[in-house]
Amino acid sequence: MSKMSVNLAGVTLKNPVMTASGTFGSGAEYSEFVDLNHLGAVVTKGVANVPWPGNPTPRVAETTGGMLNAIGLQNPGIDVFCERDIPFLQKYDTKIIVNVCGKTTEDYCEVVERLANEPVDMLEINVSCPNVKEGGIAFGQNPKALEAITKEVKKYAKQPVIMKLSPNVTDITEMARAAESGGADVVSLINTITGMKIDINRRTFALANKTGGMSGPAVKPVAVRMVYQVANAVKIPIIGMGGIASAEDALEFIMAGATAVSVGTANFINPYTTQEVVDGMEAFLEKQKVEDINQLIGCVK
Amino acid sequence: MSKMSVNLAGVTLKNPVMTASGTFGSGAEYSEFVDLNHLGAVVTKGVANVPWPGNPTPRVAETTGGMLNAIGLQNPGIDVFCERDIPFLQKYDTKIIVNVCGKTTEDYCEVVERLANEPVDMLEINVSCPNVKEGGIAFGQNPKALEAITKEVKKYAKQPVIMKLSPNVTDITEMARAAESGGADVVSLINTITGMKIDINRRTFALANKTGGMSGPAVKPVAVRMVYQVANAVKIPIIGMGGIASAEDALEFIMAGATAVSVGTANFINPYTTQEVVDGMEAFLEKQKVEDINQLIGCVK
Amino acid sequence: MGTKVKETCTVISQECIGKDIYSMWLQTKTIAGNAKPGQFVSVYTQDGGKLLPRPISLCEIDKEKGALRLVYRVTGKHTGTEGFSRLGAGAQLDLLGPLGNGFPLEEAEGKKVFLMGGGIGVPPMLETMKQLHAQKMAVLGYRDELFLDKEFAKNGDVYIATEDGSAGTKGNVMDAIRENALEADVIFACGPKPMLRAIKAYALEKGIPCWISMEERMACGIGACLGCVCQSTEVDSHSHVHNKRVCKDGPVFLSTEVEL
Amino acid sequence: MGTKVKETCTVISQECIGKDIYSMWLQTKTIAGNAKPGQFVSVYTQDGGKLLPRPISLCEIDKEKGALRLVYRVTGKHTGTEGFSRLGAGAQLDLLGPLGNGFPLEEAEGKKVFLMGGGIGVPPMLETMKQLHAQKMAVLGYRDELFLDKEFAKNGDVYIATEDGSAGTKGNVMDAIRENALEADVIFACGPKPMLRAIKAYALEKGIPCWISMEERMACGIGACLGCVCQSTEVDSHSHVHNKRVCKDGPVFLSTEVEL
Ligand SMILES: Cc1cc2nc3c(=O)[nH]c(=O)nc-3n(C[C@H](O)[C@H](O)[C@H](O)COP(=O)(O)OP(=O)(O)OC[C@H]3O[C@@H](n4cnc5c(N)ncnc54)[C@H](O)[C@@H]3O)c2cc1C
Ligand SMILES: Cc1cc2nc3c(=O)[nH]c(=O)nc-3n(C[C@H](O)[C@H](O)[C@H](O)COP(=O)(O)OP(=O)(O)OC[C@H]3O[C@@H](n4cnc5c(N)ncnc54)[C@H](O)[C@@H]3O)c2cc1C
Ligand SMILES: Cc1cc2nc3c(=O)[nH]c(=O)nc-3n(C[C@H](O)[C@H](O)[C@H](O)COP(=O)(O)O)c2cc1C
Ligand SMILES: Cc1cc2nc3c(=O)[nH]c(=O)nc-3n(C[C@H](O)[C@H](O)[C@H](O)COP(=O)(O)O)c2cc1C
Ligand code: FES
Ligand code: FES
Repeated sequence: MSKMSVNLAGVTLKNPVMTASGTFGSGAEYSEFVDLNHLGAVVTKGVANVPWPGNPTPRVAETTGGMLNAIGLQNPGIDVFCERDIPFLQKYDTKIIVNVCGKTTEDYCEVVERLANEPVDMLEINVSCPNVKEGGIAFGQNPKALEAITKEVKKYAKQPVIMKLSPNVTDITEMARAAESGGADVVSLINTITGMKIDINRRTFALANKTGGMSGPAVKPVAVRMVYQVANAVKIPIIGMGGIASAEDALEFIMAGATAVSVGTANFINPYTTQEVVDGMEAFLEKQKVEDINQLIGCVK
Repeated sequence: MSKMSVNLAGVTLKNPVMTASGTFGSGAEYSEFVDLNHLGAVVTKGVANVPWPGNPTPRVAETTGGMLNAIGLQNPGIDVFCERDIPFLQKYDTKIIVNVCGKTTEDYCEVVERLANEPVDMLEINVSCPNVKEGGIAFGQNPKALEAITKEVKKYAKQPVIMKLSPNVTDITEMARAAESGGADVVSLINTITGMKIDINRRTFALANKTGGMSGPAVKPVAVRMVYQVANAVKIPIIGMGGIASAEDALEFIMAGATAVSVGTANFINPYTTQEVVDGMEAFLEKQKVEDINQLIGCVK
Repeated sequence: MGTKVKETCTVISQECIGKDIYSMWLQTKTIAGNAKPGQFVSVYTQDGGKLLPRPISLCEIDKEKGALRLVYRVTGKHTGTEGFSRLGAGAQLDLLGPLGNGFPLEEAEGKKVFLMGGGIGVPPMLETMKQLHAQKMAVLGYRDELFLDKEFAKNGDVYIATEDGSAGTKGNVMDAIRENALEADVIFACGPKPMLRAIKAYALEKGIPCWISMEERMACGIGACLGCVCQSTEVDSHSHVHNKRVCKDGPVFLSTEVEL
Repeated sequence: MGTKVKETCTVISQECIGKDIYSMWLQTKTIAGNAKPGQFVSVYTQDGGKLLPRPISLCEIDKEKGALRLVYRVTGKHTGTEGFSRLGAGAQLDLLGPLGNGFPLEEAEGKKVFLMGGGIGVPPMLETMKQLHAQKMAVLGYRDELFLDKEFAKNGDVYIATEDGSAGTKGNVMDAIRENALEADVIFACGPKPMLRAIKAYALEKGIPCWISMEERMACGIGACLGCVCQSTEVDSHSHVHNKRVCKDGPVFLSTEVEL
């Protein structure tokens, strides 16, 4: 058996396969399809200091090879999350990564502080959601703002901090470097790409929010490119995502320089995807006689 | 019959359907499939002051719902172009738009000047090609550089100037405004989105150039979003493109605010696409009893 | 692991039963065995460009054979449903299910029940009617052409409304109720929003409980993505906001629980 | 408008003729009627996620029936070619063609000709051999399992090379020529680059003309996108740089015209 475990800022994952925030709830729904014990980590849906109702519907729309979503970070708030979702995930032998959202720097810090003494392994700071008016992507499209919020969050964080980057920027390496300077332990990318769909018969937007975030296989080439660029720009590890639907896809990200990968939209198409990616990666390593997955990280230069 | 003609900076197109630069050569190859007389305009492959050999192969790769290309602006140079390609296109009752590329501002201006007395209707300045090291996207990702080159080009241009924008930016409206300030008569968008594909079995890049430009239906939501944003930011007309493969797709762009549209990658999948888009748009107008296509431009707010 | 599975099913038969309306029987391994009336399945296209599932209600459930019947409308050219309509016997199709809660038959046992369906909301009422032990009145609304109406007639009384008046009452299902002076103790309904709104108002007025099956755009189909919410009148116990997930908390809701 | 068209064709028959090697006969309206040996067609998948054409050479052309035979390798799981291999008689498939130039048969009429094919480069040599009036020697190279070899034998002499030595000469096509002490005045060849390189060197050494069929990734297939170029030894008259388009100027080139 080849070695599948990887290390993210001191946290050892049994394998590099995680879930992408917002596509896997807090794991309960998908636990009916996959054994969460087999995953490297579960990354939860973004959680804020208070419950958020999210956007009006329609919130999702299909696009060629992908989808748009404008959920708008609906979440039950950090209190319910700590009482209900963390205990649920604790029953499994997998790492728990909490995705944090907010409108202001204070909101983010409040949630991060609240999680300091909870049994969670890492925090992922979502400064790249294109579907909310305040917060979100505003921090993620400006390197100075990104560095500043990273510094603030790090003051309160007891767990390693992952900064989640937006692909809606001219230069992703500038953003990754800003996160690194701010003290981020890990960067994850990509969040969704802002898109729009118009219903020509009704002469209106397909999403109530007008724009939404594009995800799924259609965005994979952009995601792989950005992971490759970031891997050559910063020293901290990278969690790669964007369109991963198979072990082959996941390996593209690893070879481009990601230490771990997340499966998002593909869960909706096939709820067994995460498990299949783990199995497929193991099979690839065996077949190609690679002893340790770490040997493949960034091997394509 | 509903009115299909549109006006782009004083140039009247018989209908809003054009070809996207680089996907239609100079029209000769596709004239075996479609009657060029039926198109609003033919936009040629980018032409430089001297012949360019382009990039090594593989130059194209398939991605989910789209493709990557890194042709690298191979072209026979402006002299051959004026002798061979313009006379060919002149035989048809369609507008001729020449796409211009270069490495330096001087290169662009040289081509633009050379075209001043040629029977071409408009010039499209490609400052957004992601596949060449110099020139290209360097101008297209910096608003100051874009404004400056627009101004320079306008000094030499006898025909209306279309500035072609890159989607690989944080804020497309900033770029469109820069082009407008520089004196651009029209903006066209989007050029391709930079992407990468890795061949995991050979542990190498699918394209010799490592990265390529993503196009095709997969990118349409990004393109529609950007056209919508730009339509709400500038007063000059917009040529919309990115993934158009049907009349329905074209109408999304028109309703988002484009005055004309270009068909690119879809030609490769179905060489009759341009004609089918014209026919389909006419049928839509008839069915929905819209007298004039201009009534639909930007109708979704 | 639960009773919901994604499995590759085989088309047993398919026929066109009206303009753009298709009826398909599918052989499942486990989905039919676990299914209830009012539940639905996510149907996947074989087209790598069309990734999201198409939620389709169960029209009939044959537990013995392990078969399901889906009756669906082809919504246009180049759609996923058009692709489904091309599949003949022996073709394969991926389904995820059974999904959602289904109609609470126990709330209606032995009572006078309206089973109301409008348009493409008609199909799920058929299995519901078949499994319900009660005094059943199907009230079915169509634009013009009828479908499935004769199959309802085998299971109880049927009242028809058509918009163009070509059959039954001219108008909608509410018009059919009035014209026939029908009365019920419980309502189960599925159909377009305006119809559900009218039914909800009628049920409130009459003071009778009414369950309605809702529709929303979906991605996961199992409650994880929060794509398909509808507004709830009270703060929901799962979401802790005024949202309920149509795919998981529904698609069937007590009409007073949700905003329409 | 030219002779190239995109048309929807019907599968007449399909069979597996070797490990991952399929042979498909297609009914065309006009493509077969206009086709020449050494030309190819762009074959389109029915999957909206897989948009680019798959270029496949013509293995046989039946002008009378308007039918084409394609022999192709399924390159892996979830590929376009895997999709093609699933199509049975009566299924429909979109083809664009005929594309490219084909072999210049007139250059070889009445001479001693090697028809060399390696691996999945073997199929196009079959129709070429059938149409050529000359002293024909097919030299076919395989990894292990043979395919189509008996059909070549009906049209002239056949020499086989296999990498594992299971049939004919152990080695490659050049080894087969040496082992059988064969001589020719003209060469037509199709196969992997290393094979073409060896053949080009051999032809240069012997001072005989040699036409080779090249492969490159394609998008348009008709010469418009410049995706599929190969390097030419001289400045090309169309491109005005050292590039020729495999899809339009080729796929068949005089070996001395191109860099390998
Ligand atoms: C719980 C539920 C049960 C349903 N039961 C039935 C049924 O039994 N028979 C039937 O004909 N229809 C039913 N529908 C509607 C059916 O899901 C849509 O008509 C279908 O998804 C349209 O897909 P398409 O491929 O034709 O259209 P496309 O335009 O190709 O669809 C694009 C995307 O939009 C989604 N979409 C489009 N229209 C709808 C819609 N009205 N509701 C939800 N998603 C939509 C599709 O699922 C897909 O993701 C049901 C919907 C829901 C939510
Ligand atoms: C002129 C020409 C003639 C050919 N004739 C034959 C033939 O007769 N029989 C046969 O089996 N094969 C032939 N090939 C190779 C054949 O085109 C590829 O094997 C096929 O396109 C692979 O597609 P896929 O769906 O299996 O792979 P995928 O991996 O799904 O293909 C992805 C993309 O890459 C392209 N691609 C992958 N491999 C190749 C390749 N080797 N050459 C060109 N494009 C490729 C595909 O066309 C597609 O656009 C020919 C190639 C060319 C250029
Ligand atoms: C429905 C949906 C909801 C999402 N919600 C969140 C979220 O709450 N926080 C976050 O950081 N990213 C969120 N994302 C982005 C994903 O985590 C991921 O970055 C993106 O979808 C790209 O990966 P994919 O193509 O595999 O889905 C969401 C994506 C989708 C599709
Ligand atoms: C093969 C290829 C070559 C291209 N060459 C050029 C070019 O020379 N100049 C240019 O401005 N854009 C070029 N483009 C970009 C297209 O004109 C267009 O902006 C882009 O492909 C998006 O449209 P589409 O999705 O319809 O293809 C090229 C695109 C492709 C696919
Ligand atoms: S579709 Fe995902 S929560 Fe309902
Ligand atoms: S494939 Fe487009 S030029 Fe050859």
